[in-house]
Amino acid sequence: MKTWLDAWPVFRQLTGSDPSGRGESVRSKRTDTLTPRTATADRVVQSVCPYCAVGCSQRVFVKDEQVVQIEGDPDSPISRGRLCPKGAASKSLVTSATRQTTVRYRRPHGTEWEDLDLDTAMDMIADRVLKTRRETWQDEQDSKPVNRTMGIASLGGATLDNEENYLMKKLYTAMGAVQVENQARI
Amino acid sequence: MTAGEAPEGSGVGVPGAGWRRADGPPAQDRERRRRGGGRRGGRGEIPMVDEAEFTSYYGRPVIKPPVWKTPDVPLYLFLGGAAGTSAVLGALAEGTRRPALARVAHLTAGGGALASVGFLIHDLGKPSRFLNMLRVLKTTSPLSVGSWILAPFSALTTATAGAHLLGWFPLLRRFTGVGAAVLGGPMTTYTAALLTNTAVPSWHEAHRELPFVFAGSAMAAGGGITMALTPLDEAGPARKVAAMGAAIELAAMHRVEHGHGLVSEPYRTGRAGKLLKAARGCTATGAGLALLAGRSRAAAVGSGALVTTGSVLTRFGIFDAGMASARDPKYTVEPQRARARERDTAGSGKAAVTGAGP
Amino acid sequence: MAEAHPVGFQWVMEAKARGATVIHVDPRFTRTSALADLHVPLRAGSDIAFLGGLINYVLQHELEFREYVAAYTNAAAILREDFQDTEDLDGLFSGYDPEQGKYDETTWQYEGVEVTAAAGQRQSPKPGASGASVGAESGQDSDAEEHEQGASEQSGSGGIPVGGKPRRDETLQHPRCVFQVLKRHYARYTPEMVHEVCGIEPQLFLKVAEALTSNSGRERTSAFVYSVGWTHHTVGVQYIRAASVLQALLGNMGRPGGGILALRGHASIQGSTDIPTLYNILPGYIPMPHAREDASFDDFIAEAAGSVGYWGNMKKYAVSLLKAWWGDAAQPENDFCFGYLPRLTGDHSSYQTVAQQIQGTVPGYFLVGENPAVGHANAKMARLGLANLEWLVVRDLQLIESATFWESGPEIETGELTTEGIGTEVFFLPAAAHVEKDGSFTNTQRLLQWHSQAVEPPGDCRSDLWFYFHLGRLIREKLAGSTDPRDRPILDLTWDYPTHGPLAEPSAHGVLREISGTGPDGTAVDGYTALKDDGSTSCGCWIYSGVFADEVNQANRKKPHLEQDLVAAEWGWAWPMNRRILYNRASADPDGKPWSERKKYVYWDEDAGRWSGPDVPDFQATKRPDHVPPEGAEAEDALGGTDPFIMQGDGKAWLFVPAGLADGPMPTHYEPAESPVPNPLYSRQANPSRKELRGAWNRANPAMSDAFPFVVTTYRLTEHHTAGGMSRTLEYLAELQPEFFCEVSPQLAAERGLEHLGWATLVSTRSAIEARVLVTERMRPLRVAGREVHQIGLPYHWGKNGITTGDSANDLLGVVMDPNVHIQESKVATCDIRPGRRPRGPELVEFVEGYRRRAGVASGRLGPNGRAPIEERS
Amino acid sequence: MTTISSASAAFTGEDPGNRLFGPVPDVTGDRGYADDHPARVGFFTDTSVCIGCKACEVACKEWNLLPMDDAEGTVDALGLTGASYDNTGMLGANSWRHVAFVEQSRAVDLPMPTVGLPGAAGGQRPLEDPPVVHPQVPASATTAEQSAPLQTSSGDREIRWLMSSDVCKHCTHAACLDVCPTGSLFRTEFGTVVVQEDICNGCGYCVPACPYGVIDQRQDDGRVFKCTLCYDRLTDGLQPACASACPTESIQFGDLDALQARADERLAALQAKGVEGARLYGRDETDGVGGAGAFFLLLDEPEVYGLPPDPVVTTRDLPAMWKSVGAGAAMVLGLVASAFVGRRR
Repeated sequence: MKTWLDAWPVFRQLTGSDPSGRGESVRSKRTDTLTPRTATADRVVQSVCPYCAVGCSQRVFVKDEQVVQIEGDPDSPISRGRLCPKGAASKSLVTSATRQTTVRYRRPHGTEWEDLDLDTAMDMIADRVLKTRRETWQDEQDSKPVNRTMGIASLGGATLDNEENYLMKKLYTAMGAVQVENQARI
Repeated sequence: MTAGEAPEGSGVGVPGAGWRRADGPPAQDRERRRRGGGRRGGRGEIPMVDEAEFTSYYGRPVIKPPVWKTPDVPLYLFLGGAAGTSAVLGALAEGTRRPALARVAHLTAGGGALASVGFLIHDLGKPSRFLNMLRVLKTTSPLSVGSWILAPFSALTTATAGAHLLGWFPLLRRFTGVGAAVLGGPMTTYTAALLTNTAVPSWHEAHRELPFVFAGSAMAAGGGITMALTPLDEAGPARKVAAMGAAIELAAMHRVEHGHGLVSEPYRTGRAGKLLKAARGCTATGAGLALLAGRSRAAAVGSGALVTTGSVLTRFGIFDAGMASARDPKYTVEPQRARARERDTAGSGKAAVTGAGP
Repeated sequence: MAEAHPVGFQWVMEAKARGATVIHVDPRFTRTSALADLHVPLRAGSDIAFLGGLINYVLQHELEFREYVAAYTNAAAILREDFQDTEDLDGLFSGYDPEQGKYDETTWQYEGVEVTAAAGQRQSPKPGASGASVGAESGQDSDAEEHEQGASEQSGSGGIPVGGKPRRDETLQHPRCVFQVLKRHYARYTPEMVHEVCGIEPQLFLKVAEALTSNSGRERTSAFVYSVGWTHHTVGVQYIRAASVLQALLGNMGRPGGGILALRGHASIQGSTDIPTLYNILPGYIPMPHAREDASFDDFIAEAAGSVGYWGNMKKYAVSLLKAWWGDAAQPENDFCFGYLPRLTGDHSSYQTVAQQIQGTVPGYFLVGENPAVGHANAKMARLGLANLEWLVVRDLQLIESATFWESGPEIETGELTTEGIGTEVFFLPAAAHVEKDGSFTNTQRLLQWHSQAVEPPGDCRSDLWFYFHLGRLIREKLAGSTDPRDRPILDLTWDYPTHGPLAEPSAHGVLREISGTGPDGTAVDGYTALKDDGSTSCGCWIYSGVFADEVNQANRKKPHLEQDLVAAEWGWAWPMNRRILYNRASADPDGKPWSERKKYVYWDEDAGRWSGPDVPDFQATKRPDHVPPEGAEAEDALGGTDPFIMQGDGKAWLFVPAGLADGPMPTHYEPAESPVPNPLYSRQANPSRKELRGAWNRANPAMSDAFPFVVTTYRLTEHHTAGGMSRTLEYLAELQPEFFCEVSPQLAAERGLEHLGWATLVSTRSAIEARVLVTERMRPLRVAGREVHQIGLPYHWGKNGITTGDSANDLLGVVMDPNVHIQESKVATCDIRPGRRPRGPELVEFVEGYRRRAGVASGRLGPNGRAPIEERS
Repeated sequence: MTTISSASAAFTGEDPGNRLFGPVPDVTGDRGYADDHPARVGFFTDTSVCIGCKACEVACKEWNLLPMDDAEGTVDALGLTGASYDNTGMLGANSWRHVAFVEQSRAVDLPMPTVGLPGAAGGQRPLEDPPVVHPQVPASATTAEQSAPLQTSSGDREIRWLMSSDVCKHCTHAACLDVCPTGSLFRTEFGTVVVQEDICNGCGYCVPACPYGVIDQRQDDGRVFKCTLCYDRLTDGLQPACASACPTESIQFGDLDALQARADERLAALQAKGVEGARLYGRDETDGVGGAGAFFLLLDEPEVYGLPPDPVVTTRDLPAMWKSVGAGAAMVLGLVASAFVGRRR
């Protein structure tokens, strides 16, 4: 009986220290057990914002292998824990509902997207690279050695990691592709 | 120009000196094409006010118009008032051996109370949690106090009405009737505090008169309904109550419509103005007819209907006036700016809200 | 800066709190202007007149920092007699070849010193080379159809090799010394001329000049901050040059609180030029070899290296790179597989490639996190290129416009293309987000910062590291047995990166370690000074060498800033050698003492016998300030104690560029390619050596055309990101700026009947787009060349896909490029604007064709599937 | 055991402890929390350093998982408002932070630069000494003490682009809290005002009660929502999301008294620099709501930003309301009774 009565705020108003019912006496059980999702996260990972070149550091909170929060990292001498609207929207960027998670394929002259599994896609792309490379190979031009292909071009974004850029330049150059460009120029 | 130096030639220290909104035509001096109609009941188009005499943020409301839905809340106000008066009429009729009047009054009270509770719950955003209304008893909240009035009142009146209909427990009926009557009084006027205890300018400024408007309107409604449904011989008191109610309602409403300067304007203009004009017409003619109602049943029914419709229209009118005064920033900003300027010039002890302006 | 780099702007606010004056120069009053002390509205495209005016103000009133200029710049160097300035040749420097539209730089040399022709036109006869550089095959290379040869392809973007020290007049009085040439060149850039060209009132201009000069010198330094507002012009490189000249004259370079900070727009755009997925350079700004000259590796090194400055070690860097790529296959005998590198034959930049794609000669295309269908200037041209590919691989987080052009592109609406007609095979491979992969970004301060993987990528999403590693693996497997010499470069590649995790992700740490470089014993080197040219060391990118010193990923250092000093050297790692302010030797006077106590930074510590200070000295630590290099010394040994600019051939800051720039040694005002007003300084309207691309898909608005009377400039908003793929698809950003709009002044709105929040159609010879109208006083008409010029502002984020959609501003712009780096002029163009929405479907094509006729421009009609030939220079 | 009468100030009107109106030094204590309750915290928003980037709006929505809405609060809809760069429009159930943009301009005759045409003296001109700079100001100097005047001269006009991030005021006397009939709105141990979403039944009474128009009902949900000053983060000692994100620390979070002291300093500094129109809004504890938990430094009249110039909590007049309600009720009882007096007819 006592506990049931205690659960009724009116009773707590009459017997407690908050008669007007505007504070301590009207708290619900859920309010008393409130905790932020950052406190219940499994781990925190330090990362860097993918948007502009200021390079603000971010803290990524993960719970059950899902990103639950991304906010500024106070340790950074550049951003001191702060973020801009885009950086603050990093969680939406990573968990966006319209983000693609499967390979999409459009056949030549096709009218809609089709599915394709990743390994087949990789294999098809490798074949096309070799086929185009063979068809457009130039040993020399104006009697000067060039050993290259002008048939394969690449336009890489500037949100690529240094390591990704490095493998791209290394592979493209070894394949003889020179028309390799990126957002740094446009 | 090193930092820290006021730009030459500007040196004007008065706040807002010469600054005015940039030439680019802001949204408010032309009708803005808004996507889709208004939101919930009655909020509708953001009104475009010309900004000549006061400043606002692109014509947007300063406070939020009430989210209460029409017709739910005006009817809830009307029915609560009618039920309250009827309960009192019923108990007194019981006491003075007017069985027909008592029966009609108690049935009106019970039906009115139930309908009032129904509309209140229907207006809730989460109706399933209506019991939370009795979770606390807060004297700072008219709706909390009101719920603690409405709950027992509707229980008692439905019990009494049930007893009347089924003919059981005649003695118990007398006690529940009296109990309901006692709560009937506050039932008619707590709803006024519900409206006035908000930031809505036209309601808040009239917080001394609105309870009396609601009281009069409740008497007119309660009296009118019982008068119409009760045989002439027993309907005497109902007639008197209706007449008195109508008179009070008209008088108090006049004060509300004219007594508060700018914030009385919404009562006289727009839809609210039309509603209240009609209400005055109905109530006045209804009251006039009430004098003849003693002699002919048709006149009684006519007068009762008119007075009751007047009461309903008054509730809708007051509701709309409040909404209009909340949606238009002018009614919030100008009175407050005037009040602040008075206080600044008077240099009274209370520092101006706007802090130590230069 | 508050618009596109808000968190960086906190430091401007801190400076302002300590009394700094913030001046914002921009055609538009932006959120940066709102917090600045002074906003200087100028006509888009007239920045060199403004900066030239400031240079002239400094020189006329002798407000330059005299000791700094005399000791650390090439002000005293004396030029050849046959050099002629734009003042003498009405807008041209000496050595201009009208047919080629290019300069021959020979007459720009210092007197008595040869600049190895690496930087100049190879075909110009090269007088006998003195100094160490071995002359390449000389002789006039005159075959006419020589491919367009941008001088800059030769030189990468590092320092330009100069053969030794020029003759100098320390009193700076000699009529042909750089100082006097500079004075004459800018003599006509008076405040009145600035008003005529830029539309800036003289009093306002003097206010800026006064603030800048009074805040420079021993006690105080001023900084310039710029972004693509300067680079996206046909004279973009010269904009930056003008600021460099001004900052060198005021002695602000290499000093704390000074310098020029480029605010780059993407997380690792600096990284994308350091380790360049760019056609003209190899990692570390080593130039890609050219088809003709580099018969041998040594020739290639000799041309690019020069003898003085750190570029002198080019061979060590190049050998180490080739060893990193081809490992054991790279031996001294085969020039360390130098032959494996493909050769360039001219300008293969992005817009050239798109022009070739439209011809159908480029079957394959990879789009890796970029959206040219919205983000490229003349986005319609980019879409036509996509429509004429054989196969296209798009790797992105969302289905961007560049992946769905065949289904919902604007050209499908106008009927110029049909879905069935487009033969491009499209692979869309979902990419991993930044929290789903390890890796490093290089921010705009050259700082490498590591981001660690927090979660595995969902579904088929993979990192680009995964994609390219496995693509390479597949290709190598398919070529395994090949004996074709063409396949050797692929098969000899070092490609055995360890993989880990459920998705077989290659180790990003391992790749960064390869980039940082390893010594003879296979352990990580400490920095590029440890690199050898005998093949004993390998290093993926010499300027990043040392990021893995002591086998520790220095980019992953996260020591909280409150536990460090303001320089915070133990957070991340800045290239080169974790140095934070470049050329910081200049923060000390010639004797090594700080210029002032307030601006003390790097100084010579006599008793310690080395340079010291809070930052890593950008100088050989133990080289005394009074060191005089011995005769014939090589590379950095050839630099004296008072040569802070260690990358330059003469160790000095260049007020005058003797070689290496395609459009002149000194910044000169030319009108933008599309301008409503004539060039008041010279009869030459626009930059004579600008790069043009002619074709039906890239018509140009004629200068001073009545059909296109208004200036249009493009920019970004804080709430959106470049082509919108990472912001218009997110709810919380889409609702902050929900529709494509243009900003016009009340005067223009009145003149053209535009209504606030109404619709407007903007037209150019490329296309017509529609936008909502925001009438605002933040855009102002300016009085320029005696008439009122209206400017229109266009944010360029919008496209057909995402939560908020709209027309793309880039459909309006054409492609005309800067001759040095081939960046397009998308910050200023002309257009017409009229109220109401644009025509739909095929009428749009007719509508724009009508404008072309009225403007006297050739037709823009396209052939089947959008094809149209590239027209040679008429 | 306290008697009910102590809660009767609302009826009786005697309110010595300022339970309904006027300054309250320890509002948390007055609401029943033990003496060791945390200090009252709040926001000081210094709009003179706000760059209008809206990081606060996004950080708040990301933390509180709020739905997307347009300027009228219509969920999942988009709308350009035409109010300069403000497309959020107002505070509401789905926008707990709202950055306002006001473009202002005025003509001014272009002043000649302060110093006569330089160049008279050769070489380096002597420099008048700049204002004292504090070298030891820590790297994380939070307030911009002496930043320069806020209107930017731009050619022959001066343009001012006011930006301000509006938020719930967390008033000392919160009308929303007072009128809430279910006890969903309550005073937390940090002195902030929070809606308990598991209690609110959507009666909507708080919406018209708020003098600033902050709290609103979410259309398809029925309950009301507003800024909780990140109550869940506070329980773990974390700064609210908006204050953590704000790039220029225009939004400062901390103990209310510390913030008030810092705000006074900042106001004095700005007025000394001749920044016209600088004033504090909601800092004064004798104002109509007993001082706000989230107060502002504004650069113009409050109504220019859409804020009420002299807001007063409606609870101040509640005693008068109950009096006339009581009188009305008594009147009804009396008059109806009088109708039964006299001859039976």
